[in-house]
Amino acid sequence: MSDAVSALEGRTSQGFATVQEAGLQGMVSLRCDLASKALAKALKELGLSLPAQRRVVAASGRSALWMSPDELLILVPYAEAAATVAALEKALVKEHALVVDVSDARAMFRVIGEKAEQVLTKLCPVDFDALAADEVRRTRAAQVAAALWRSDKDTFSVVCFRSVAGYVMGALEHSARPGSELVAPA
Amino acid sequence: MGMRRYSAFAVAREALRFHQGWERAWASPAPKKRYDVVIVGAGGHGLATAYYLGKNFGITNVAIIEKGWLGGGNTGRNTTIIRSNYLQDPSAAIYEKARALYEDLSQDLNYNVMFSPRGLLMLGQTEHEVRGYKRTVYANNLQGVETEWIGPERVKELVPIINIDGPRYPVLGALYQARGGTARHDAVAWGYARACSAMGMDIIQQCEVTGIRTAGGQVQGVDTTKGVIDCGKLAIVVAGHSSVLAEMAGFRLPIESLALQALVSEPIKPCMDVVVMANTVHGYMSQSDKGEMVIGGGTDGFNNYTQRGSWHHVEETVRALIETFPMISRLKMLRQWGGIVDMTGDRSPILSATPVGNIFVNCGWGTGGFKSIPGSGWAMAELVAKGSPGPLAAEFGLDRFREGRFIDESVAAGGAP
Amino acid sequence: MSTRLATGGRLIDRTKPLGFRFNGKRLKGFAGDTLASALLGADQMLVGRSFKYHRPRGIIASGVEEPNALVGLGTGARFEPDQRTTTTELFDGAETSSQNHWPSLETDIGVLNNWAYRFLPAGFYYKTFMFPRAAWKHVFEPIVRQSAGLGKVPTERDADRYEHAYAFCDLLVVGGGVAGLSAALEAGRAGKRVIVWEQTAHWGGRSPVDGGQIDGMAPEDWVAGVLEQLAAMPNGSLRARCMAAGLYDHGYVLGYESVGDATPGDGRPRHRLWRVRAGQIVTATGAIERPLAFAGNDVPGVMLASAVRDYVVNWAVSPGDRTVIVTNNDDAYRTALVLLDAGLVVPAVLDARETPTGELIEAVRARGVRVLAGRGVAKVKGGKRVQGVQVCAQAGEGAVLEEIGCDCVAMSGGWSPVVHLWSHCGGKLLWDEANACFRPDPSRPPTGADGAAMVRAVGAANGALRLPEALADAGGPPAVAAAEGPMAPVWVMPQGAPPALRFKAFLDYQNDVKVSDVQLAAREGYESVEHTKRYTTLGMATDQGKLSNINGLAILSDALGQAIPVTGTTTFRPPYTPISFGAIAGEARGEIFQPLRRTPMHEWHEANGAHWEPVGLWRRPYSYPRAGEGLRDAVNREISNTRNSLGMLDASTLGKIVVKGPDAGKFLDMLYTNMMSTLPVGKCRYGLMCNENGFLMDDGVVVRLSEDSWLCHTTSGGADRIHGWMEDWLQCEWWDWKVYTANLTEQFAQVAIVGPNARKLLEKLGGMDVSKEALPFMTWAEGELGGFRARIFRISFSGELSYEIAVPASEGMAFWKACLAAGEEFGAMPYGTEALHVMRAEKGFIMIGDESDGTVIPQDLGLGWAISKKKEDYLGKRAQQRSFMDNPDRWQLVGLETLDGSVLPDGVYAVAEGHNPNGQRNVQGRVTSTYFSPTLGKGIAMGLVHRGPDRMGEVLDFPADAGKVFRARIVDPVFYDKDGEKQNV
Amino acid sequence: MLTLTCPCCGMTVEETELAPGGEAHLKRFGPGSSDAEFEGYLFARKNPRGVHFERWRHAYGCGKWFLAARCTATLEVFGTYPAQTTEPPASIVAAIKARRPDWEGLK
Repeated sequence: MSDAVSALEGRTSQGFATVQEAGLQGMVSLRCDLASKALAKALKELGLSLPAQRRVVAASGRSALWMSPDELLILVPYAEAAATVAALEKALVKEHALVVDVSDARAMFRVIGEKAEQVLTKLCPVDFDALAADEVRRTRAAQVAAALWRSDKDTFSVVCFRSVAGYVMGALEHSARPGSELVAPA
Repeated sequence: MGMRRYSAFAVAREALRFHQGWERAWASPAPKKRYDVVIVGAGGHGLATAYYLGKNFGITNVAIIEKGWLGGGNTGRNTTIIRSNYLQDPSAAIYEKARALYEDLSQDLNYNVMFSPRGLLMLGQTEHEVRGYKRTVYANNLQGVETEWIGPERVKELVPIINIDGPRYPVLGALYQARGGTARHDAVAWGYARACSAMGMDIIQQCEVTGIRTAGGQVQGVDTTKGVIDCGKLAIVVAGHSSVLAEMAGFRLPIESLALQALVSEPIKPCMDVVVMANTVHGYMSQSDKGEMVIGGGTDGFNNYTQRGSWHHVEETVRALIETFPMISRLKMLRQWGGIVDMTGDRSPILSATPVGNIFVNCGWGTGGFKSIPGSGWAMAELVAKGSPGPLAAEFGLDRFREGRFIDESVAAGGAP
Repeated sequence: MSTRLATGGRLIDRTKPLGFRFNGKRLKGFAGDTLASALLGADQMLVGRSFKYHRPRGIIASGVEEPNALVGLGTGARFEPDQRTTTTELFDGAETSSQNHWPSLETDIGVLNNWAYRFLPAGFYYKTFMFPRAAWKHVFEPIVRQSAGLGKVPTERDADRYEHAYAFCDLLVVGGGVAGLSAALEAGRAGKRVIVWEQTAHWGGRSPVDGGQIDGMAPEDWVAGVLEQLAAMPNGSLRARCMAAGLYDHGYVLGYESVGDATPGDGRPRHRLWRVRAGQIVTATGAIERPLAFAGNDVPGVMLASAVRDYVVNWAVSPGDRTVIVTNNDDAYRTALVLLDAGLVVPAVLDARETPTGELIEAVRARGVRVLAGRGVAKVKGGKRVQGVQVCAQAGEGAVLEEIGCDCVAMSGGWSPVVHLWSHCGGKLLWDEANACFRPDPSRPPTGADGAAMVRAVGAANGALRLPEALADAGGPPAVAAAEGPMAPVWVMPQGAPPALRFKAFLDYQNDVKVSDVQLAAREGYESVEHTKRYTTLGMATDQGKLSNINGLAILSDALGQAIPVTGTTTFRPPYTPISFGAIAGEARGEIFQPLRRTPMHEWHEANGAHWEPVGLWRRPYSYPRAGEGLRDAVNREISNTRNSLGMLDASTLGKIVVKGPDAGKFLDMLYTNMMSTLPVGKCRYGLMCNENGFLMDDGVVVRLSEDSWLCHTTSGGADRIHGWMEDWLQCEWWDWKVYTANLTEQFAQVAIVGPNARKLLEKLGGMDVSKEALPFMTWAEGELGGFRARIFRISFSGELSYEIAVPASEGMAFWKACLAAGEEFGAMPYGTEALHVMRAEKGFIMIGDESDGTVIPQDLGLGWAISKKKEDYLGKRAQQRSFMDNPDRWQLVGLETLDGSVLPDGVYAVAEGHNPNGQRNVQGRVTSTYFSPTLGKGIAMGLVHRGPDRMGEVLDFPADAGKVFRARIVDPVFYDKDGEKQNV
Repeated sequence: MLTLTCPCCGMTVEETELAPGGEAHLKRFGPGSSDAEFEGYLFARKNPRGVHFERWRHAYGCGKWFLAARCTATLEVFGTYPAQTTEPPASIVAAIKARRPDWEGLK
């Protein structure tokens, strides 16, 4: 277990916003009937609740992200992932459900700073004015799939597939280069 | 009506009187009541069909009707590539027939279509692609199509501006057709039109077909915006609009109409004497006689009749070509446009009789239409004249879809134009 | 000459002089100059040569419509051809050079004088160069190409960077003139999200030059006030130097922003391409002045009247000492006033109208200028610079009435609204008789996703050409400007110009299209405007006909004897002005040209000398050549080592899809040709997938994980496609089936441990029982292997004793290294894809993409055993019952062995007797995979042969290169260990 | 460059986030069907110049397939709806009729 490393081992780059590969992150993909009572109960046990369409519910280091009408993504500390899978499987044993650990299939980035949004604006066809504070947007970052949301006021979290982490880092670094801010001329 | 010959002498003679004596290249007649053959669509394929009906079969009571202006559809919108390095026998046969006819077309039509057999390369950039192209070379050699596999050094010699050792997709070699190339697209339509007109055929522009008249399962004529025109036989040669015409005649085709885009750069001095296609990265490029880099890429994936494609395909094509030809980065895109291509279920054309007697279709050329014009017209003329296909068209019937007898070029061409 | 005036110039900063070079000559300008104003200020009127006749050409315009003044800009990795000087901001150290001449701009031997170009009218090349046949390619075409072309060819990789950006708004206003700003202000006040783009570096459009009053203020002051208000709005965004390049469906607009053009090398992107999605678009793109067609209208020094005015007012540049004004409208008189105010001489105004009257005309007359009514230009005198004009009666045929000496001619043929963006996406135009121009037809606008109008044109772009009308049209404040009388739709001077004059009256300057060319096209039946354009090349130069289109259209209509709107216009195509390929590609170059997919062990492969092979977006090691070792040798070594002791393969790219649910078995039975529902838990089964056309599309080992869940392995390139395929059927066809899928390809690193010593390695890692009894062939187990959470699949693609082990991707690198360490004593060595391919071919295993190519069905490949006969249905089954497929007469898989042990070439065909009706040689088979087998010491191949399995032992001929014919015998495709003794140990 | 609203997650997204999937409401024919039925299912395409029903997948988003009614001549979108239906819902039909009174319905 101690041998586990994230895709880019926490690489960080300082531009007009900070781009940081966030290291190992536990992620559990869950597919089931989101209206199921067993699910509600299981989420409650994790200290979470069912997120509304395209919303994130976060509490004490864990989050539940609405991914599609029959899919959630549960974020937990990396070390808790296996136990979370087991707990959810147990809770949903009577349901038609699929619970899988996807912690190692993804890479997570944080884009931090007042101008973080400008970095993502260069890569994602997303109307950030219309993105709610607790909204998760699944979209495209340049040429690959990504999911993003605001983890706090000046920080975006971005998740992509692990194999393209280097590509996403490169695209984020390029977009955050000092001098290329999207400021309107005065 | 005769045709005054074009020549350098004629141009010199006219120069002395400020070119006041030139005649019309083609007539602009009103439609007659009836023709032996009505061809819908005065693009390259329709006009070539008419030309070879007259030339090969002596059938000249022919009208070619066109809803817009002749040569104004895909004939005037393509990237003018001519090649016949196809994998499957039926494709190689008809495209090579076309290419061979292009060799003498200027002389045959007395109109310089500027066929330029400057050579064409299809780059092999993955092991898989290399295997596919080597297979094509062997097939071509048995099909009477002259192609060869060349190594990266020879590629660099032929295309000095290429980056052969790109870190991502190094050029491993190329399928080379030395007598592939380009021609002037408009001139092909205009040359055929002038020759058809000279044979007494009627080219009727600004005349849209609004209905197809049938009786007892046989075609009788067409309703048009210029009135009813009766005909003995009807040839539908309308590319992206084939489904609309088929619907009028009461049948469906295995055709989807999709947008395909092309673009040109601003003109620069000659820097690339061959046509280069890079299918791994989905882009192809040649340089026109004016000096513009002529560029094309992939098709949209949804049905579209607007002749406007989606912008992101242009981005995909251009970034791929910059990777292959780094020097183009500082050139500028001058003009982009789209056409509507007719894609069949197996990406090969249809030259076929139809469920309606004496209606014939020639469509489905997809991205390969321009290069095939003379061969397509040649084969279609035979199909229309005889009522059954000759050897060139034999495999391209509609029945192949029912039987599962595909002519699939995707293995070698990868959707290339 | 053209000179810099001692005072004035609203856009230049005289305290900041800038040095630049033109054709090596050192010249000076000021901050705020364009290249064109700086060149003119330095008396450089002659700047280039035309495309076809190589005629000397000067600067004619002051904006995007400039057809002549294009230069090469920069050097080396920052060289750019065809740069428009009128829109390029001057910067210190700019290197510029003129184009299309040899040996020099002043002396170009390519120039064709008046008698020679008579022989090269429009379309002459269609009528000549046909004999002898080969001459076009070898003689004529090279000459045509060399003399055409324009800019020099860049030779280096671009040193600059580019980027993209997205934006969303309720309203995008294109054009920062007074109409655009008015529309933006109104929307901004209404709370809409507004973006305003201005293509130049300056706001206000023409109004600061053309004068008048807005809301009681000088235009410049009003503009400054509005900019302040817009900048203060949180919902407003202003961007200068950003041109709307194209307008596309559903409110998509491309903006081309110049960021670092004037500061090369400062690290900022050179260009930024904006992709805006706008609810509504306002085009406030202004209008462009038209030239007039008269003989010699291309002599350097003949300019647009508005451009002359711009150079004087904006940049304090006098294009000439003595400027004759030629016009058909009142606006050009503003130029006379500006010139007089600057102390320059206006010898005369030639007005084509018989009785011009109005405020501006009277003002000019009052300054003592001769206004010659009903007059036109018969001919401009001069070669590389205007020397004078010959005056004639506009109504006549060009008899010269007098000659006026001058060094500049300012012409105005009226104004054309810029309707490009309106037209890009289907907006239609109507003909405005009063202004003799096309303008947007509000009843036929471009429509958006909802079918409603998505574009509104305002101001001059909408045909409201004068300041008060323009502002009223855009919802702006009241304005006043000098009243103007009607213009006259004059296109050619004089009206009855004979052929000799029409032959020198240019329409398209860059492409050298003259009035006579358009008339020739009409005479020859190229009646459609598109035919005329293509036959003459009118409007196809780098200015895309901004100056020439309407004039050409008018002349064509006249020749055809029909009204201009009947003739119609050509199609306006994006971009509005050319945009760099670099900007189009954006960030996608070099390292991030495309996503590169890396396995968790990628860095190890790289560090250990992997020769890469692209597989989709992945890169896989082809082999690991050692120092001094050739690729071929490396592959042979890897194979021998694997067969004889122990090989390791990074198999992480294999697709891994979990399928779970009460109906998962039923679903997989539809998806695969074999029966998967009956696979016992703990077992593995090789499966085939076909598409609905019956063709083989993917294969892989399916694993029964539990009572209700399966793990489906796919090919490396196939994971996303197959996962999408599964979801397609589940969501769109069998939506009531209870099945969930998840693509776990990247969750696991997968390592194949292969060879006689494979078990020893696993035993050394320890933790799981991998004995033959506990883990027989085609079974799997889960546990901790050497401390790693692992699933072990006992499967083989090589014919050897083989385990594929999946561990969490985050531990992949550690696991790979652990295996290497543990395997060292057993001879462990990594192998690449080529060794993998050879070993599978030795065993007669098919490879998707080699043996199958999209036209092959499983039955062709001897895989009938993997097609369940019991199932009523599976995807592809019905297709395989069609007559052409359900037929023994197909090409089928066999092994091929050359008689001499050599290696058959890739893709070679087996010939049959005779030729087909198209004269092509008949064939009876082809090679699908061919390798040198180091194990067997000879060439082996697989191929598809007509009725092949029935023809064992027959010898076929495979003609290859240079007349060589390979002879090969049909054999069993399994070359090695037919009984599977090695893998079942 | 189209925009479509995914009915499964509610996002209005651009074409680059979607994957097109061809004509909608095709009826699958398998073993037991006639040659003509099977050929029609796989190949005969309406490909109309006008109102068209088609499949899209929100590939870079929620991953769900949905259907769209769109005009191929103007690219106007009449509406989108979930894929789990064999014919366009009444609301979509009404939306089309409102914009294209001459439309004769899905044939």
